[in-house]
Amino acid sequence: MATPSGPQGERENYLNKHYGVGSWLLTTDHKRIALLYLISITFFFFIGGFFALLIRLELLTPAGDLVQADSYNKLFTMHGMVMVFFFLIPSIPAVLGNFLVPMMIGARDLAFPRINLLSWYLYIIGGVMMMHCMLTGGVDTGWTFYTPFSTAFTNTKIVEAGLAIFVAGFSSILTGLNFVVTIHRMRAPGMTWSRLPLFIWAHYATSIIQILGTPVIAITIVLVAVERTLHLGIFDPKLGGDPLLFQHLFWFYSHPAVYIMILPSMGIVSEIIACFSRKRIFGYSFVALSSIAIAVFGFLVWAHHMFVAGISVYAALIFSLLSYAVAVPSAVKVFNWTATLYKGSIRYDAPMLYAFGFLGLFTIGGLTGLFLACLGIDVHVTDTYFVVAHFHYIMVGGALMGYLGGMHFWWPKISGRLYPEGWARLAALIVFIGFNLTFFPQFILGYVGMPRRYYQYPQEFQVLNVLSTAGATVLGVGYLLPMIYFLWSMRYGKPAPDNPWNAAGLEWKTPSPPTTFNFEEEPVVTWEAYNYEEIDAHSDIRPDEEAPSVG
Amino acid sequence: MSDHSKSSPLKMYFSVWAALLVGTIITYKAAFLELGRFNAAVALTIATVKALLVALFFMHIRGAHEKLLKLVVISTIFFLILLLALSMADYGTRLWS
Amino acid sequence: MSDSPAVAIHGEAHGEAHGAAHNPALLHHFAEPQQQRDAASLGMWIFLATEVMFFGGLFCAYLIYRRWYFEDFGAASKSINATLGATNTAVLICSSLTVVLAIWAAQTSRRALLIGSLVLTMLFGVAFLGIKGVEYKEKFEEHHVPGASFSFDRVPIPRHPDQYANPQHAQIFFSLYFIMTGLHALHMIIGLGIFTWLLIMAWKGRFTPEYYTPLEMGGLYWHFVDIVWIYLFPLLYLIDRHP
Amino acid sequence: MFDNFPLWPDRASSTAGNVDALYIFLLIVSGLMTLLIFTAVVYFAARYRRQHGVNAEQIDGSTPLELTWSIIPLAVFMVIFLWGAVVYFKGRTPPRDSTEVYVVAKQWMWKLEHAEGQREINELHVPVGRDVKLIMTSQDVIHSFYVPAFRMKQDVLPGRYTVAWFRATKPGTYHLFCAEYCGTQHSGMIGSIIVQEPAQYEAWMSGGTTGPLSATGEKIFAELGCVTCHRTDTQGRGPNLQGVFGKPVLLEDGRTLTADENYVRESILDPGAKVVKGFKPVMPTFQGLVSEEQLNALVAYVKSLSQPGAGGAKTAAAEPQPASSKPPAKGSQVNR
Ligand code: HEA
Ligand code: HEA
Ligand code: HEC
Ligand code: CUA
Ligand SMILES: [Cu+2]
Repeated sequence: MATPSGPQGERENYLNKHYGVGSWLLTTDHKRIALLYLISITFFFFIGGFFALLIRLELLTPAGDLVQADSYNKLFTMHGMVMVFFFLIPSIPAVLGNFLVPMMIGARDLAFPRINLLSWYLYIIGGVMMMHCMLTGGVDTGWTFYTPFSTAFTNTKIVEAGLAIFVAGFSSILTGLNFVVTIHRMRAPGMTWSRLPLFIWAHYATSIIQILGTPVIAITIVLVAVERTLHLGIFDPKLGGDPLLFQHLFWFYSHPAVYIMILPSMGIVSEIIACFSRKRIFGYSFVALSSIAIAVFGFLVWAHHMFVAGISVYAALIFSLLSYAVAVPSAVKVFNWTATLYKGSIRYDAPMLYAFGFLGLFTIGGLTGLFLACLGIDVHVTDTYFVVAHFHYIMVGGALMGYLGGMHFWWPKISGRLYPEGWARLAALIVFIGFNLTFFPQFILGYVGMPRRYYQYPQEFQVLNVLSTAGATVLGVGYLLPMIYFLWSMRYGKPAPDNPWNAAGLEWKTPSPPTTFNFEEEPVVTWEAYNYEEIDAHSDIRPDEEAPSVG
Repeated sequence: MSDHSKSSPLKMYFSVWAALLVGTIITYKAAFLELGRFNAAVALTIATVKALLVALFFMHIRGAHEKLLKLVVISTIFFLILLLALSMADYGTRLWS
Repeated sequence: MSDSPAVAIHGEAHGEAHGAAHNPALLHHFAEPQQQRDAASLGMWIFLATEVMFFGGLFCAYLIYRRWYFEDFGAASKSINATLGATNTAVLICSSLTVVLAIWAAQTSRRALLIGSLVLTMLFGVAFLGIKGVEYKEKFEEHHVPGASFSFDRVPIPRHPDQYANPQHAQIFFSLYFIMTGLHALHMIIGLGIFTWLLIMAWKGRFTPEYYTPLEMGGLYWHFVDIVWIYLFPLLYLIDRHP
Repeated sequence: MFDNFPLWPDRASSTAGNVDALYIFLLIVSGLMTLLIFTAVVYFAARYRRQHGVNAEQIDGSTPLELTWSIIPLAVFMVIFLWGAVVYFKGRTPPRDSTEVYVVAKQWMWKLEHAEGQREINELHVPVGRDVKLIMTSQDVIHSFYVPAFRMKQDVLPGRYTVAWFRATKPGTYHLFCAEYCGTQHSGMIGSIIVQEPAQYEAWMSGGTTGPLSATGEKIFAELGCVTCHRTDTQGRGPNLQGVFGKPVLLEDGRTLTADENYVRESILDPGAKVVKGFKPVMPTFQGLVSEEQLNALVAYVKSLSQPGAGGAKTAAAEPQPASSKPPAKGSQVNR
């Protein structure tokens, strides 16, 4: 990503302070590291998206005609692994979190800048291993790599892929560790817990999961690798092991991991909704604490992925019950966001459109999560496209929408340029339409009984699959657009003022783009979070006509 | 957590050390007694006491000037127990075995 | 939560304007040394939390198979040398003592004691690994290492000497034994690396009563490894020992 | 019209109706919820669109409201949970005297064997209105037995039995899918469940067979020498197996458990794991000596010893078995 060099003489900022590849690859500036992450994550998103397009193309027809069965299996495996471990888990925390957490709490950097850089390098090492693994054959187990298939049957590169995830996992742990320490230790004077932006609360909760959950997947991968190479019997029933133990350990991490993916997005949505309705978030403390509640309860429900796997009936009952516990704080959030709109002063800029999209799609995704957590229904729909639709609604419709919203919202701060608002609104609309066209039919497919991970399917499922494939193409266009106009705006966009949205929050008190140390003076916080009333009382709200240039 | 006490803590260190060694000997000896299912209970209780001694005195959790570190320790143990206990909710109630 | 945000406001020391008055160990993005120390210790404790969960997965596996195959585990456990295990426990406890002594020495500017304690700690660490090596060698010779050459035939079950343990289940025990003690030993080796570095720093006189954070952090790590062993010892060596 | 565009799966088992009712309930509840939230969002967004000179009205929040929208959803959730639990419990508990079918899954086919001895591959014939219990195991990796029209699914694990049951209610041919990813041909591991009227089914049943499964088991029981220890008197070195199945067994270590399929399976493969009180653990393991099919037959035989009037092989469905050995009527039936 090149340093924007506009026509006008620029102030010194974190982008132009140092030049040269070395100044980027050895930087300890959290903002530069965020940009390094942004580039790498975008790369993996397009790799994952490319696989998704191939999947959808194959499923256009009932027969398996585009690729071989084995290749298809690798496609969805690599799609899932790349999207989950190399895109969505690091996406918001490592890009926007990295960029914003120190600024939002008035710090000059994260507590451990060098560890922050290390965590990017770990991510890259993991990513390179993953790419190498994919280019030399790939893996065909599904992203869940269930035993004993993964340890004793497939002859693909499980160990290498596992190692890649292991390394990337440590990157994730270190990010979480850095955030928790930073949030505890680096807050500016006056930045009390009750004044923290909800984005920070969300990242705090996310970090808890990263810290406590990720090590368990790490050890699980070690066990899989050891069992596969040395033929020990930890998971293999032929050797006296229990394949369900693998599933327990895997989901102990991977269920909470889904909250690693959604919580940061929820944090973004809180910021956006507050800003574009010029209001303090309704029930601030409930929204804040519900993030923590989600993180904690998220650890109690993992076996809801195993209702038909052969666990005991009693365990199934317990885990189903607990799954509903985690839905309550999510509900609290949805209701509070909605209530925030009430008597607001609402504008429909692109970030807000994404936030609306998030609200709607997350609600649908979450509610269908309730279907899955319901024992009687799950037996029928587990391992069908109903599940696929559920998690894409949350991960793509929810988390990714939030991420895009956040990218638009903070783009002026990150790049110092305004993005073209008209194009951005158009992209938001295309994404929304394409998304629903892709994944809504999958709910029906699932209930009608189409199993997931099928590369050929009975004739009668075709119409719905065609709809879905058509949607995916629209969706792909929707995602390419922001990619293009963000790049465009770096050179041609209007220079951004320091606070284009007139938003609350310390990050907006820095120049756009910020200087290396973020703040000229260490800020002292004397106001509550989301003090939009004060802001709007002092300065007239930016009238509609002054919207950022429409491209 | 560094400057909790300026008076010499040497006596405390050595007594903890002695207690840990005694605990090890008891664990070892007790294992050879016939206590039925209490063998494991005894061994684990002693181990927990020893771990607590190390954490409280050698790792200075006791003198930590803030509750935060204690909170970290307690919540870690809590999540570890969650992992073990909820897995057992399955393994302990499978109809056979 | 009692931690308060950094209180000191320092107008003078931002940018690169670090005066010589500053403690050279103070990194530029911290406001004051206390903040930096607190950050380090919290970071270390959180790291240890991840370590607990890392071993936690293994303990979970252990717990389940021990319940399922109790008698076979008992027989297998009986075949490893409990005296060596107990000795190693004692060795580690002693090394933990020398670690706290080293910190105390730094706090009170006793350079000789500091260096001596660090050297002793490392010697204990090496002794631990040596004893572990002897144990592994025994296991290797007895063909108790899981894999193709594994054999555990006709080993009686402690409580029922007329019955033999199931070799397959015993192999699960040994798999867990080697993975758990192996990972523990790996942590010891990393610990030795950290302590070598600490020793060099101590030799160069870097530690003062005001600044010894690395010692403290290294110490926390070492104690943690000790605690893991305190559990591994009874769980692996003493399952069903009595005659 | 919906041949190529189905919106609802066939409803062909006694459970299907229960699941559908629950599903519809959930659709209504979440439909209402979605409607509520969407309406609110759209209404507020339009009504409170930014206007010059009109500032937002700050509202801090309201604890009563928060409690309301925590507790009401929680209550709704509990209803969903309980209803779901009831449906699940029914779906998991096979009725007492169901017809039994043994299922062996392997990459990538289904091998099914009726208690009466009929074998099928990737096809299962069942009569309308009879409870069918599936006793399933896998030869390799995890598979999952899924019949959408029955709203029934159960993973099939290697190394142990899992159990599922259904009662078909509508004649027809329904999909059988493997729903747990199991390798290359996972999507090819499909078959059909053929539900027939009882009369038709009997006709099909009378096709070639090697005799009831338990009879096969009895033969294996003799061939492997089990009889030498397990005799019908009290003279054997092993326990008399008459009436053992389904009854509580007292073990050497003091525990008691019920002898189910998994217990019998384990007794054969790993006899030392659970030793019956009063016996020496002298039984050798048969791991590696018996195939999954033989194991199923042995289990079926041991079970048959506990049926009323036990004493030998008895078919679960007491239909007379013609001993004819004419070639199988259907290609799908396999004789080994
Ligand atoms: C970001 C990711 C994410 C998130 C946040 C969630 C959130 C939830 N998920 Fe999801 N899930 C996945 C990602 C995610 N999931 C993935 C990837 C899989 C598949 C993995 C695989 O097998 O490959 C999966 C699978 C999955 C299953 C297993 C399905 C199966 O394989 O059989 C289950 C079962 O319980 C489940 C449940 C839930 C629930 C209850 C929530 C809850 O947290 C949702 C809470 C939210 C709401 C409930 C909405 C808002 C609430 C209201 C508006 C309240 C009002 C409502 C009423 C009063 C009714 N999910
Ligand atoms: C963050 C997570 C994430 C995201 C963002 C996505 C995004 C998408 N997913 Fe993915 N998906 C998963 C996570 C995710 N998925 C997981 C975990 C699984 C389970 C895997 C398993 O079973 O193991 C899965 C499985 C899965 C399946 C089921 C496969 C099967 O079971 O057989 C399908 C099928 O439609 C699908 C489709 C899509 C589509 C159409 C998108 C779209 O949103 C993607 C849109 C993006 C693009 C289209 C990119 C645009 C780029 C271009 C147009 C440029 C072209 C490329 C290059 C220049 C290189 N996904
Ligand atoms: C050498 C003698 C011997 C042979 C051969 C033998 N068994 Fe056993 N069996 C025993 C003894 C002794 C027990 C009781 C102790 C135990 O549970 O291990 C037993 C227990 C059982 C049980 C559990 C019975 C209960 O009451 O709970 C079953 C089922 C069983 N055997 C089936 C078989 C089958 C099937 C075979 C042949 C494939 C077989 N046995 C061969 C000796 C034998
Ligand atoms: Cu068998 Cu999928
Ligand atoms: Cu889940």
